[in-house]
Amino acid sequence: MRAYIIRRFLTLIPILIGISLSIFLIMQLIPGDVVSGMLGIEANPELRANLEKKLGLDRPLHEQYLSWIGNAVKGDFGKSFRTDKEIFPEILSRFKITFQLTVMAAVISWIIAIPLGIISALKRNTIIDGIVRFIALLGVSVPNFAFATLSILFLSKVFKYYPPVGYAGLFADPAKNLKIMILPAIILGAIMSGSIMRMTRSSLLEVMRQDFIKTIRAKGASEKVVLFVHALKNALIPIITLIGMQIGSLLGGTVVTEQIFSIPGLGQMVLTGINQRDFPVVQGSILFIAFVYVVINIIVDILYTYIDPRITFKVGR
Amino acid sequence: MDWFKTLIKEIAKVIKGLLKDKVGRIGLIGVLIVIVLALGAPMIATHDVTEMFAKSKLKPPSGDFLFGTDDFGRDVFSRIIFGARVSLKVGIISVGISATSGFILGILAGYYEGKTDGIIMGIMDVLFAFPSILLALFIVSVLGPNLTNTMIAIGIVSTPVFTRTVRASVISVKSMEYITSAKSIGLSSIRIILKHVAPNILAPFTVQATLALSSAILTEASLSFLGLGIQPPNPSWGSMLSDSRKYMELAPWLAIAPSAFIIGTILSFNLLGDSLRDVLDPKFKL
Amino acid sequence: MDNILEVKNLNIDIVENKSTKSLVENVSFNVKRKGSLGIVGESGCGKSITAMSIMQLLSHPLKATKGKIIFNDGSKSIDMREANSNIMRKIRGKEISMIFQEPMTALDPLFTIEEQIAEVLKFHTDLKKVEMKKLVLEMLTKVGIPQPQRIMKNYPHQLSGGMLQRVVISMALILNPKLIIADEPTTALDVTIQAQILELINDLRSSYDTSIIMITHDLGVIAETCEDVIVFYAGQIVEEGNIMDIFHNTSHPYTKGLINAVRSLGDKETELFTIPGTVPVAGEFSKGCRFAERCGEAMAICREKEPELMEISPGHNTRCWLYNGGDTNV
Amino acid sequence: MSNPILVVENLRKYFPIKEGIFNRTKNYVRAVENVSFSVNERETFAIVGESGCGKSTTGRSILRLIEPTSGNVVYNGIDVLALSNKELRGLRKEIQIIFQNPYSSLNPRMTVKKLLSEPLENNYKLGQKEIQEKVESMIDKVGLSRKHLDRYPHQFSGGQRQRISIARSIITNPKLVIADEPVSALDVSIQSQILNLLMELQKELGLTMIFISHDLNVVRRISNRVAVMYLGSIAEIGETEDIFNTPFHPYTEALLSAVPSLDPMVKKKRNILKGEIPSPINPPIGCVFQTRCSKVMDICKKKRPELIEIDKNHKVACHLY
Repeated sequence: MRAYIIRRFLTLIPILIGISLSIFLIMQLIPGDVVSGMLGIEANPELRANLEKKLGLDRPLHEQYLSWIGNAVKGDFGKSFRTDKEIFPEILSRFKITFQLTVMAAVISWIIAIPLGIISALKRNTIIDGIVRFIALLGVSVPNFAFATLSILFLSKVFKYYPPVGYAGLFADPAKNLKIMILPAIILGAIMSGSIMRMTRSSLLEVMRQDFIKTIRAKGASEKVVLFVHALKNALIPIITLIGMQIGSLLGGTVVTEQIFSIPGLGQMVLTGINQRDFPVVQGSILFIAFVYVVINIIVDILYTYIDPRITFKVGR
Repeated sequence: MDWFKTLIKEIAKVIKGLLKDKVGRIGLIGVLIVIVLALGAPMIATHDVTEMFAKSKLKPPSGDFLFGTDDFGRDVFSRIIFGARVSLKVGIISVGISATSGFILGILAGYYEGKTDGIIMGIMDVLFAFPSILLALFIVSVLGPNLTNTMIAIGIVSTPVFTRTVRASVISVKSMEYITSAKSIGLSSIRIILKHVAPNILAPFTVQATLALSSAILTEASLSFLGLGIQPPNPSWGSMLSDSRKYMELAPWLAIAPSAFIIGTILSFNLLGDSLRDVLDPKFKL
Repeated sequence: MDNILEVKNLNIDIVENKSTKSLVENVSFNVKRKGSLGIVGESGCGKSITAMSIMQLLSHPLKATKGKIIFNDGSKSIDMREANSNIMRKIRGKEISMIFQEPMTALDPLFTIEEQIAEVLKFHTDLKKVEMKKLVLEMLTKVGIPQPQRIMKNYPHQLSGGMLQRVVISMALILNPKLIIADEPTTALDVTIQAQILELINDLRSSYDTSIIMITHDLGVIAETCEDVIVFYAGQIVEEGNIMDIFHNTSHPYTKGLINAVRSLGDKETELFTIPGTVPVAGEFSKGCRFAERCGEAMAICREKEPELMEISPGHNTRCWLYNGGDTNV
Repeated sequence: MSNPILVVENLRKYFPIKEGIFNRTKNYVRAVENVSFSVNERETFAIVGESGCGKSTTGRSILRLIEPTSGNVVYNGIDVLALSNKELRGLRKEIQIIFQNPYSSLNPRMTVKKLLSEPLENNYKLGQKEIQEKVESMIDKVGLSRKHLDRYPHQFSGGQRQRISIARSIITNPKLVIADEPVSALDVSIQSQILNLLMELQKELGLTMIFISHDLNVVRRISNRVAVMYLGSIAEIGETEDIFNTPFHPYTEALLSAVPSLDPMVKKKRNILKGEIPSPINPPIGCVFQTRCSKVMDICKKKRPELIEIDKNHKVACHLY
């Protein structure tokens, strides 16, 4: 088991190298050069040279990469072109906000999805199942920005409710913070719940078909025990994978929601960075997000070993 | 011509299966509507998509402007119809990119295993390590936001899913004895892949392609919503929805029409995909 | 009553959407107290689902649509087809237990051996944890598991098929049930392991005074373990009797065919005895006798009219026109 | 002795197991360990043993469907293991294999006609007409009818599929056929049909057959000579009747006595093996059977017994002899 965990963490190294390398290489594809982007095309050559030197752009590519990644490992993501502020502390403080939003959304989605998924599986091929499946399908089909826009429209037209403006930190003003976060969290959670519902249903049905369920019934178990002690635990394995991936992608993928609700999270930082062509910010925050995403996946894998005793014997993908 | 006849027969069988299923019927009809709108856009649209009617800004739906007009006085209905064209085009071309590369990479990785597998899947793991919308955003922002780059970005982002699906199917097909049997009668690897492996992974591949179409359309809409996809004045449902937010109070129809079409289209493709899975891969039917 | 189980006119159908196909038709048999009944037949003949239906373990779309399944433990008798889930729960694992074909998939992969055996005790007794553990350990020792202390902490994937089958047997026997239904308990095992398991089942049965239903496709296993036999073909009983009747006074051409197919393996000189044709698929049975198409002795009537199960000597019944009117031409 | 068509010497197949932090190969599954035998022309040579004994791996190694780790396989004077991939493909029309599971050994997307013509198209340069003729005569030969040619495998029963599978294997006119548990997946009433077919075809076409099975009754009936395998090694090898009548190796003895008898009157005195087959990852040092043998001696735990001939053509690997 320990060997497995260590090995799982070691696989992180090549992936992180791959990630950083691909971010770095994609950055090289930017048409024109960064300096002209910053100073304008007709800038004074001397000014250009100075800036290039300052940014290290006069060095060969591999040196640029190594120094970037070397600093990144130390937590130095460089400074923003626009604000000249250190990027890493900014990422961390914004990550907290995104993290809060993600956790709230995830919890909401589980509360909706898992019970509904179970009911849907148990009442297979009934009207209830049909309704749940349709809701789940909407969850996977409705883009969150459309859902958010329509919700805001609906709430304002029908209830005269308008999402609050201006952000307040969780610890600075908890009441206001929750007021701001709750609507986006519900929207994200509702969208996430679609695929969890589908996964819960299909995974549970799959497990219920297995031979060992018959054995458990033959031992005299009540349906409750069959379902909640055995079937659900087995069904949980693919659900956890899905949840892990969802959380991972939310941590970096709430871009749209943060944009709509003006929440100053990591997603918004990336988007602002992109719109202002502030490349160190983009490069740094994307690296950070990918890192978090990969780590979450590893945590999920390790979680498995606690649920599934077979896992340490499986090798590879 | 033999394979062509078989192909037609297979397709007819699948469509028949889809039509028998309520879910499949709805999905198929939805997808057909989108295709008809996209292909017939110039005939169906009532106005030029870029024409601004200065006197009719933010007009509610009427006989002249079926879905009303936007803040520039453009006809929303026509923009929606041409938006279908954009959505479908982005969907098909980007899935074309990812399906083709995923198919080839997945077969290579699954069939040859070992080093080939390690390298291909290593790259896929790296691509997989980015939340997909973010990666698409990143690529588009670097290449510059426009139609072509949007398609390239979405194509790259959805390649790993295809590669994984294809690889997994290849590995499961490879464990079947008919592959060993093919080897034992002396077939070359290429022949085995073409004649025995590929035809037997088409079912999960087709299902994946349908679902990928829906997610490509979704990603395009998201990118356009953020202003990094299709650029104005080209109509895109995502950017129309984004623009609508400024006039939500005055002109709610601006939000409703594109939302309805985005949701309807993605829903149809998902319904079709679900039903296809039941028809093509009955063992997954629960 | 000296039967622990009486099955009367049992029908099992597969009910899907609008269509109903009959898989088991009008099956009746008894299991004697302390007796051993073998049910033999080929794949798809309905023997396994008959066993499942006794315990009400059939799942959709299979359904026992007609008949009685009467379990009599000496003091009371219950029709299990009518029994509600509470009553069934008390019977399962305590009064009647099952041994399954695939030990590899019969246990929950996420729980230890100990947890899974103790579960039976948890469902049916008020024992304390320590007592349960003691009982589990005892039982594992009884079924011949080496190092039971260690094995009980293992998960199913860590054990071999033979070991797992012993675990399943210990689970089935731990509450000393009155009837055991063993559904192909050795089919998935190697022959030397099969010999071990059959010996174990025989030993335990005699020391526990349990009745057993042994379901198998292997006539050898039947000959080893059973006193009474019923032969299934295409969802019907085609012959029943005690083991001597079946093996030495074989009446039905199908039973004869099965036995001869195996016996002729021992004779190098002649061609192997075969039953021509293929096993019919449920819902596609022909008119008349279901075996007629493959039968070497088929007559005109066999293709016209379905024969009834007829007694040809006391306790020995056969479903064949050759024996109409007690004409025992054996 | 007639001339051997196939000689296998010291065949060995180790499957690597990767484990640990760096996924290095630390251990091997010793599936086949030093197996030697020869097969004479036109005979049926059986390899019998329980699951995991290495019988299938041995069969597949001969065809190089699994690449053996070491050893020699000589077919008609050709060193099979030294062939290039291309040469090997050429040899495969002469050595063919029949698989156990008729459900997975036929490509579900090919018609019977395609399935049968594929080996011909691949190995011979024949015109469409010739192929058609050969396919038709072969389908008759295995007891199916020509109207079956346009159907797909799923439209057939298990027994019929096995007939198709056999037809596909022998249509290239092979000299040597390796039948890997060809009847294990079939119902009793169908098994004998397929066995009869195999025996007929063998006689008619003059085939040499390696018959791999766990079913002793079947092996006794169909084979001229038998090798009994246990945990990757041959325990005993000889003429079928000799082995069944006077088994020397304690394992063979136990194996034979474990087969249930069809006669309820005969309650055989059983010689039931204790314990389980050890893991092929860490086979016991010395004789591999020592852990379950009732006659185990000291030497069995130290030295692995060699196969020695103790009767005419009858060899056994046991320290008792």
